[in-house]
Amino acid sequence: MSAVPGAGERRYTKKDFTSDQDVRWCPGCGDYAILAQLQKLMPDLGIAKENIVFISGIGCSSRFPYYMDTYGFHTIHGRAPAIATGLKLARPELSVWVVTGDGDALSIGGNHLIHALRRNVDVKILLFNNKVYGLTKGQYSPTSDVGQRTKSSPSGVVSPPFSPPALALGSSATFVARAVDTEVQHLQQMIRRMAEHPGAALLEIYQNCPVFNDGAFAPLKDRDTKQDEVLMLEDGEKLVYGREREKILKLDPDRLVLVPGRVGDENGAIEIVHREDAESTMLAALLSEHPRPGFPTPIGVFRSVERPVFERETLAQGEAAVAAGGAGQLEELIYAGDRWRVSSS
Amino acid sequence: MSAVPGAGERRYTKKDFTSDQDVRWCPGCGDYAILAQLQKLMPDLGIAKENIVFISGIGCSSRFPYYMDTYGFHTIHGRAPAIATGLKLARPELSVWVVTGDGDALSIGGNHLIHALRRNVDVKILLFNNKVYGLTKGQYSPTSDVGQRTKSSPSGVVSPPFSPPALALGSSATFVARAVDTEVQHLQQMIRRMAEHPGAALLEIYQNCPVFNDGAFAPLKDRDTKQDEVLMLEDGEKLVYGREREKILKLDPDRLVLVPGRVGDENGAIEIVHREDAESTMLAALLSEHPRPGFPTPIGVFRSVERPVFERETLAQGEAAVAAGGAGQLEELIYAGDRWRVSSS
Amino acid sequence: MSSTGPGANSGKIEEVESIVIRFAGDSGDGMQLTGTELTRAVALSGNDIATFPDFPAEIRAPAGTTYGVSGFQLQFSSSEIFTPGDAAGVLITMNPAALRTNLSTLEPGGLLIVDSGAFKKRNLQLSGYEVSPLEDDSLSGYQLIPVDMTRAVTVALKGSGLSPGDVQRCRNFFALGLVFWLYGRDEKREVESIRAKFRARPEVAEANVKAFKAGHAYGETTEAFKSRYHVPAADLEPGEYRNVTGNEALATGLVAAALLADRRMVYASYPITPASDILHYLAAHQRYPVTTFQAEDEIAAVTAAIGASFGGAIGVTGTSGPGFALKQEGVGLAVMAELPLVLIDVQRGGPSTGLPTKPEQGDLLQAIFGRNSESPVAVIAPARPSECFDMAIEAVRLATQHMCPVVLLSDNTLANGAEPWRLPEISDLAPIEPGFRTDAETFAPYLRDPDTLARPWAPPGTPGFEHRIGGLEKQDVTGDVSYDPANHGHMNAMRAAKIAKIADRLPPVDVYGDAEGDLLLVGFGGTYGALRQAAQSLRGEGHRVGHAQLRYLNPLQSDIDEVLRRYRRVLIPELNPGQLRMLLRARTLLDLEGLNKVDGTPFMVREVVEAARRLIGPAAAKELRA
Amino acid sequence: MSSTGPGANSGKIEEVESIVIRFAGDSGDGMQLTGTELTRAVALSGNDIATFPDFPAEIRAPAGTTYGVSGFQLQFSSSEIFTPGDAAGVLITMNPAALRTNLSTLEPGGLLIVDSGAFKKRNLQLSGYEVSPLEDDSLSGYQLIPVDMTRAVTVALKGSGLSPGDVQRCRNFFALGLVFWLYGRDEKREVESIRAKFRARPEVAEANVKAFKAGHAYGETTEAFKSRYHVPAADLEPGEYRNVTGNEALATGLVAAALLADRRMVYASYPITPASDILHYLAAHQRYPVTTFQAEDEIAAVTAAIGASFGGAIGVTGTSGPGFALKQEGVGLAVMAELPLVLIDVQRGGPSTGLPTKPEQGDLLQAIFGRNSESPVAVIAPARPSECFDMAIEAVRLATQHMCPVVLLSDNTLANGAEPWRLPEISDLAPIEPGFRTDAETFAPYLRDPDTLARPWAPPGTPGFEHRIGGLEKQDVTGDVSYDPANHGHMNAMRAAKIAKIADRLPPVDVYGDAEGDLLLVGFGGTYGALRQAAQSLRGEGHRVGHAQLRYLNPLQSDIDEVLRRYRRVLIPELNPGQLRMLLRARTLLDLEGLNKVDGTPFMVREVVEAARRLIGPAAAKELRA
Ligand SMILES: Cc1ncc(C[n+]2csc(CCOP(=O)(O)OP(=O)(O)O)c2C)c(N)n1
Ligand SMILES: Cc1ncc(C[n+]2csc(CCOP(=O)(O)OP(=O)(O)O)c2C)c(N)n1
Ligand code: SF4
Ligand code: SF4
Ligand SMILES: [Mg+2]
Ligand SMILES: [Mg+2]
Repeated sequence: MSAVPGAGERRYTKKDFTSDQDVRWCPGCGDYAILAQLQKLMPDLGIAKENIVFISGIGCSSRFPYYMDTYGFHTIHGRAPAIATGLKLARPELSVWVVTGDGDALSIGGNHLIHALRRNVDVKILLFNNKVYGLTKGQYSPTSDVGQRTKSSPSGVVSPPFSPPALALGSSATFVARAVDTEVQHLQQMIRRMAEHPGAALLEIYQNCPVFNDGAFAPLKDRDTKQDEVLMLEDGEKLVYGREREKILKLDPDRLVLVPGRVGDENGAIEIVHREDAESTMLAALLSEHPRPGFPTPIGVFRSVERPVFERETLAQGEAAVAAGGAGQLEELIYAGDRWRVSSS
Repeated sequence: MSAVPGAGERRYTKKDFTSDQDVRWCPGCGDYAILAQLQKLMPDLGIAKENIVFISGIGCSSRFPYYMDTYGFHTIHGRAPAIATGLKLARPELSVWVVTGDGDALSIGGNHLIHALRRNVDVKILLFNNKVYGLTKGQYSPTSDVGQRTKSSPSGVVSPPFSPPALALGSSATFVARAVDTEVQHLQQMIRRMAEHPGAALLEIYQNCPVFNDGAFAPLKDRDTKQDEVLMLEDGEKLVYGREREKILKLDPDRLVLVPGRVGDENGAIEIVHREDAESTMLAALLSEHPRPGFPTPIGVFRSVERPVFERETLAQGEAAVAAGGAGQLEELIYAGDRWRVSSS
Repeated sequence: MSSTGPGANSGKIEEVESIVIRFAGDSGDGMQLTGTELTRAVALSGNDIATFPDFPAEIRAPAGTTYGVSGFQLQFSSSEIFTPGDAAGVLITMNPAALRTNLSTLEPGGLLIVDSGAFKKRNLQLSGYEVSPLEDDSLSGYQLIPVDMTRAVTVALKGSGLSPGDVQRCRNFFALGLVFWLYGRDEKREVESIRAKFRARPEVAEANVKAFKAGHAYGETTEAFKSRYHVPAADLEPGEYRNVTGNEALATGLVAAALLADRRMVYASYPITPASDILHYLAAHQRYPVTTFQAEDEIAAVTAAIGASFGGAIGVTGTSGPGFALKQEGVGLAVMAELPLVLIDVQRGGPSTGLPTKPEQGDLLQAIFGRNSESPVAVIAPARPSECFDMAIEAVRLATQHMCPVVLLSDNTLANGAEPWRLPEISDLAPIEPGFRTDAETFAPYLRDPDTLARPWAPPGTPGFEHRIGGLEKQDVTGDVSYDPANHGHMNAMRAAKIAKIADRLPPVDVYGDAEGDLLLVGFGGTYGALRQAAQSLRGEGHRVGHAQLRYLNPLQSDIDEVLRRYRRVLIPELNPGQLRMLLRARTLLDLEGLNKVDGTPFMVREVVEAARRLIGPAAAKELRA
Repeated sequence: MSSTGPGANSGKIEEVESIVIRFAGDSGDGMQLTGTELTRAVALSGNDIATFPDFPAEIRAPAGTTYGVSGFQLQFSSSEIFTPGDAAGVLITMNPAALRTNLSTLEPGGLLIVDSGAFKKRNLQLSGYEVSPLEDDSLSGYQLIPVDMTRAVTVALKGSGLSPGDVQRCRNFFALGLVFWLYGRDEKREVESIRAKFRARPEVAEANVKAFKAGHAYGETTEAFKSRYHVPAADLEPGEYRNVTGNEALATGLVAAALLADRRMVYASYPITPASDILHYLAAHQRYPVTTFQAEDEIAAVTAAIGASFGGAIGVTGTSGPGFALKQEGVGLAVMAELPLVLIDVQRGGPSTGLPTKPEQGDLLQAIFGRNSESPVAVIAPARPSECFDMAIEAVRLATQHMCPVVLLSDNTLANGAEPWRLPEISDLAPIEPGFRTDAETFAPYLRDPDTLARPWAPPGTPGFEHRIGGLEKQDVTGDVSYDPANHGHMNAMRAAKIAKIADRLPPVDVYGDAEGDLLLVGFGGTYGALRQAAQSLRGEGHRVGHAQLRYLNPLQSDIDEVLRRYRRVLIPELNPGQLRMLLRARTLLDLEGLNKVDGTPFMVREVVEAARRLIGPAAAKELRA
């Protein structure tokens, strides 16, 4: 953890992170699973409860803070990353989490998201992607698929979706990962990884909305298909997947694309190894593109690199100035510059 | 050109595109050169003048439309891509150009930019990047370099800049290119290329601001250094540069990074060929990362692929509905659904 | 207003003037659908109606909780009515939480139908009842009729193949069937309607039909009800009618305006409750010359609409409170660029995110003043759901003829409230002609029509009209950038005068009731019904009362001052702390009184009547008028 | 007010009370620097001063054009003054365009110094002169003194190694030298100042010093001037002074507030003219507990400030007109969350992008009403540049003690205008104590201080205070989400009352002049000087006149009604069409008059005096008072 004051002697349980508010999501909503994982994981992080803050925008997902017994702020639509940035500038020692939806983060809030990632503000962004607007009752979102029929796209969506990891990488994010609401072990692991990352961390969580977009991620969850549909990214490992781990993605050096194949087969392509801390975003960019037919969907950490943290760098300038010239005082502030005195005449 | 009504018999000269307004930029501003190229090129595009529209936001660069004798709209800060999107939905046949600055496009306007690119709205975006806010007298921008001292960063900028091409690629832009204000031939060629592209096209133009950020691009312009500092991207060509074209970037297949070397030398890396229409953004992503020390800055077309155009797809749905059910009439609109009649009693 | 519960002896059918009925249950219980179906049925049989859907911001809060309760109130009548009723004569609750939160809306002695099967321990706990209210005498002030709907549907749907959960989801149609029996409504037509509604899932359709029939049969066989009731068809103005909500009427009006103007409309919007349904409606009307654009945010929505207007289409954007705040910089641009722009604001409870599904009228001053510097726009407000149609057309007409932004203020009660709409004759709808035309010879971007002060609308595509506009101050006539003080003063005056001059073309203030006298009730928007009904009551008591629901809020109609002066007292009820009142006081310096409520509920007629009585005292022993 | 040009015979030094001098030249001619240097010099020698910088929105429009002209007006005086002067006694123009655009500001018979060397063909053309005005008799109404500064600097800087362009860029210091001679100012101190200013480029420093000295010497040797002038030191209140602009004073006040509150301040802002200088100032004060954040846009700026306040820091955001519009949704959140927020709005000319460098007061109603629904905030406005210091502290005090947003309305004249600031004693600055404190036992997020109605400020980090807040309506005391109507009504009332109660702690309205009588002048913000001086003049004529410049605009001070009633007539001059007037009329129902100007220029004293005279008629033959 990046220097967040610890819990010390205190040992928490899940209950310590469960607020007294009734949870108001629809029955079967994927948000429940994510909430449970957060509440479960928090005690393990060893952060004093009073130093944890959840900030959200507006959307079903953004009701999240009400249910965590930490400090919380359910703000306005799309602005959570900006609010979190201000908070971090004021209180760099806090552990600040942003909870947001695909509409909140990528539609109205797109600008704040890319700037928070670019700046590398030390906030942990949980992006609940259900590929739809839940709270406003089912319009399409910037992650909806082409052709998706919703209340606002009765003939199908025409614009292609954002890939949140791709956009994050284009904003030079330092930590980018993806998880699935129901893969709870992996989800926990991802959340832990982002907590440990010093700097901005974006975790896209595929989240089912049974009311407005049920089954959007079914192939990634279905026992029969998921082994072939999911590529579990592992640092230092080749891009192997499939029920028997018999499938592999390799790099075609001519066309510079990934090509699917079977482990061991020769097809002129190069076996490559995934490195989370790769100097370049090249592979991450490749992986973060939209899953194409015949390709598995990557889940896990796309990228994890270290870079100076915005609020620390900002505050360090002030600290350096104080170290050099002393802390500013009222007297010198006001009695500055050219002055003159008028005596009573 | 994507179906924009042509000029027909009319033959234009530069003068036809020069408005009667005095140009109000500072002496020596890079904007003059860009303006001149646009005015010069326009006659060649063969588009009827009345079908050309320049839309801008706010900034020095955004004064541009006043100087083009076409239709023009100098709007509000950051919103030009959204205004252009509305215009295109109303009038898909127009040739619509957006002129914007690094602050206008990437700071306040970041969200509209990435959405316009994602949607692939057929607008041509000229992003004048001088790495500073000109009109507000010299604050840093989201493309300013780390350490850059400006009025608002007296101790130096702490956050890393956006790479506009990288951000555009992360938004799945279909055409992404870069040019330099003073390289007028190449600049013209890039503008022509974007005009020919059917869909959203982003051209980043490095533009000198002699007042607030003079010489920001000097190494790319200086006769002595530019051959080593610039990598001119050519479709289907290897990544060769240098005074004698003796230098080359190759791909290190292990680390998946580009490495500089000398043509012909063996260093374990693979020679790769730039393809503007590559299926994957991988190489483009690599190239679009920030120039690192020892690496040349790529200039030219990073990516150019075709994809359905937003406004055409949107309007096509309406056309299909009309084709299927006939154009809607007032009568059926109003006299719809369950009705009953009250007779005079 | 005589909403009536059951009377005396079974089998009998009593004739009553009107009924106020309220359904309440979990968000998942389908109360909105039930209410809508009944509304449709009674409207189709010729009653006048007014509805008030009342639901929470959550999609489906956990079952059994009080905050998950969704309600729907309907008044139907054989005479003209204006509101969904102050209090319900009949309340149908599907669980304890619904009873707890809705009981106060039932009038004393009213008919209370409850699904007794839902009064289980967990539900009682969730809603905070220690003992079941069915088992103590806390409900003795009402005619309580417990019906075990839970069991009834289980029995009725045995063998349907539906899951127990899905079976329970049919309870609302059981309740509806019972209500249909109670009020003698056409059972067959409803069965058809259910089948049509669930066309995509025939097994669900059949289950609902069965539940509906079971409910109807229950009414036939039970002895619990002493009477059935008949509300005869209302004596509405002759014509063809359909049932509409304000949002539907508004969207229909927008499409009609595009057809009447013979121009494409671009509706650019970002979803927000309660405005989203306008987007949904328009998106589903692709055969009409309306293109919808779901923008990335409200700023993109308003600016895209401006872009469309610049292109010669009719740019329209719709939103609600907080979204309006975000659009204001864009509205300022349209003011300066003098382009047509229609902005629809469906007001909701605030401040901030506030109470997104509750009614309030807090955006009037935001509409008039909520931008930097003086940037005058026209503001209008429909008063009834069906009137949203006409005012949508009016908004487009004003915007295109005067080259200015027009804000149409709707609100949550109008948007979701339904009433019968007397359909206009197509031939009565006047075409919308663009305002000022010029030719290439005389064209100048900021040359004004001497009459309206509108500048010409010259979209790209016309040779010889090439010109540039923008947000910096413009030189008069030429539209060039100008920092000249005299010009700036002139242009500010022109922008203000252009809006002020709209008043010249407006009809006089429409006053119901007495043209002068003791009291004038003044309001705007969705409070119409309560004010109208209150005025009617007060006149019935012998007071000389007028009622003016202002459709034009900026500019105000020219005769407003004079109208206000014709009454001894003026009362301005608003669902805000007095925004219209402030404007009228500043304008007239008259001591206008306010009745203000900002609690997320609409006015009761009684509240208005009582405030009025307090203000004007008891009716003098005047001649009681017919 | 007696701004005086030259008198009779050479060599003589005339003593005058005050001088109004105006510099005008190209944006690249350094007029702002010249004006600032002279301001500093005369302030340091004890004169009272008031300045008005007047520049275009372009950075450096092409040389010689009229729209590229930049001006700077300064009044300095031996008595107390309040404005930069209605008309200049001395005008110094560096080219024909400057002459053309600024001549109207010179009083008849005034001293007109022109760089005759700049009156070349191209420049004359660019500024629309057919013949040189130096060669016809169009300037005969003034004391024209042509000086070939172009040549003079060329000669003076021969061999300096500077390019011809750079040489010409020293003309402003030549002019300054001449002015120093004319008004007998300390040459040596200025030379030091020039060297300090250009420390980084010594060759430029030396050239400027040479030009300055050459200008001074020119005055010594020429016969053109009939006299020199001396303005004795002003009889200001005793104390230590420095010269400040409003933006500087404001930024200094913010830093002081952070020190006085002993809390970190986060100033989150997006650059915009004319507010950016506050950001620049604060960014350069890194030794103080103020962190600046240049956000990606205004929305991020206001929300980051709210985030900082949530964290226990003092969240401040600064902007100007259009940026304010964008922040309004965020302000609404702060209203609902009841967090301290200071929003500084340096008003500028509008609507839309408008006239970004020109003064206007169009944002008062935007500040009070520009958000969705009722979302009350406090609004205050400094009246003088130096007062921006005190009001910045006041804003922080109100925001933190009442847990609410406070809008501080500055404007372009205050922000860039300079005046002597009598520095406060440090010991006179009261610490800022946070408002309501609770302990973990009794803590509840929306439990209110019975006195102020503020809720407790409980930032993260304190064990036992964990709680959640947000933009949905809150349950009283607990802060839980609540849709309950009674609670919503209550909370709306509380939010309103909390702001209204601020009035209890405000001082009475500060009235200058007569405490009752013929006329009260009421204004706010940067019009102070013109109103004050007008009141003084009118009193001099024998009218009984008071002047109240309101520092508190929402809530208004409690005695305002009574104060207004003490005068026969009330005139409210505003640089908008009557925003304050509307508020006061609606509140008092008094027939208050307005004087309104929206042309991007400040009030002239004369305009106010004339309007007042029209309103109250000639002074009755009353006793003339001292
Ligand atoms: C300024 C503003 N615009 C629009 C809305 C309406 N709104 C609330 S949530 C939401 C989108 C929610 O979608 P998402 O972020 O995907 O969250 P989900 O509900 O799917 O979890 C919208 C449009 C709002 N509250 N505020
Ligand atoms: C809403 C709003 N915020 C801020 C501004 C002030 N502003 C004008 S231009 C600008 C930035 C200009 O920078 P850039 O886009 O890089 O253009 P350049 O002047 O460098 O060409 C800013 C912050 C504004 N006009 N409107
Ligand atoms: S609408 Fe969808 S996302 Fe929202 S709470 Fe219900 S299931 Fe979850
Ligand atoms: S400030 Fe810079 S970008 Fe702006 S006009 Fe001047 S030189 Fe060009
Ligand atoms: Mg979503
Ligand atoms: Mg720039």
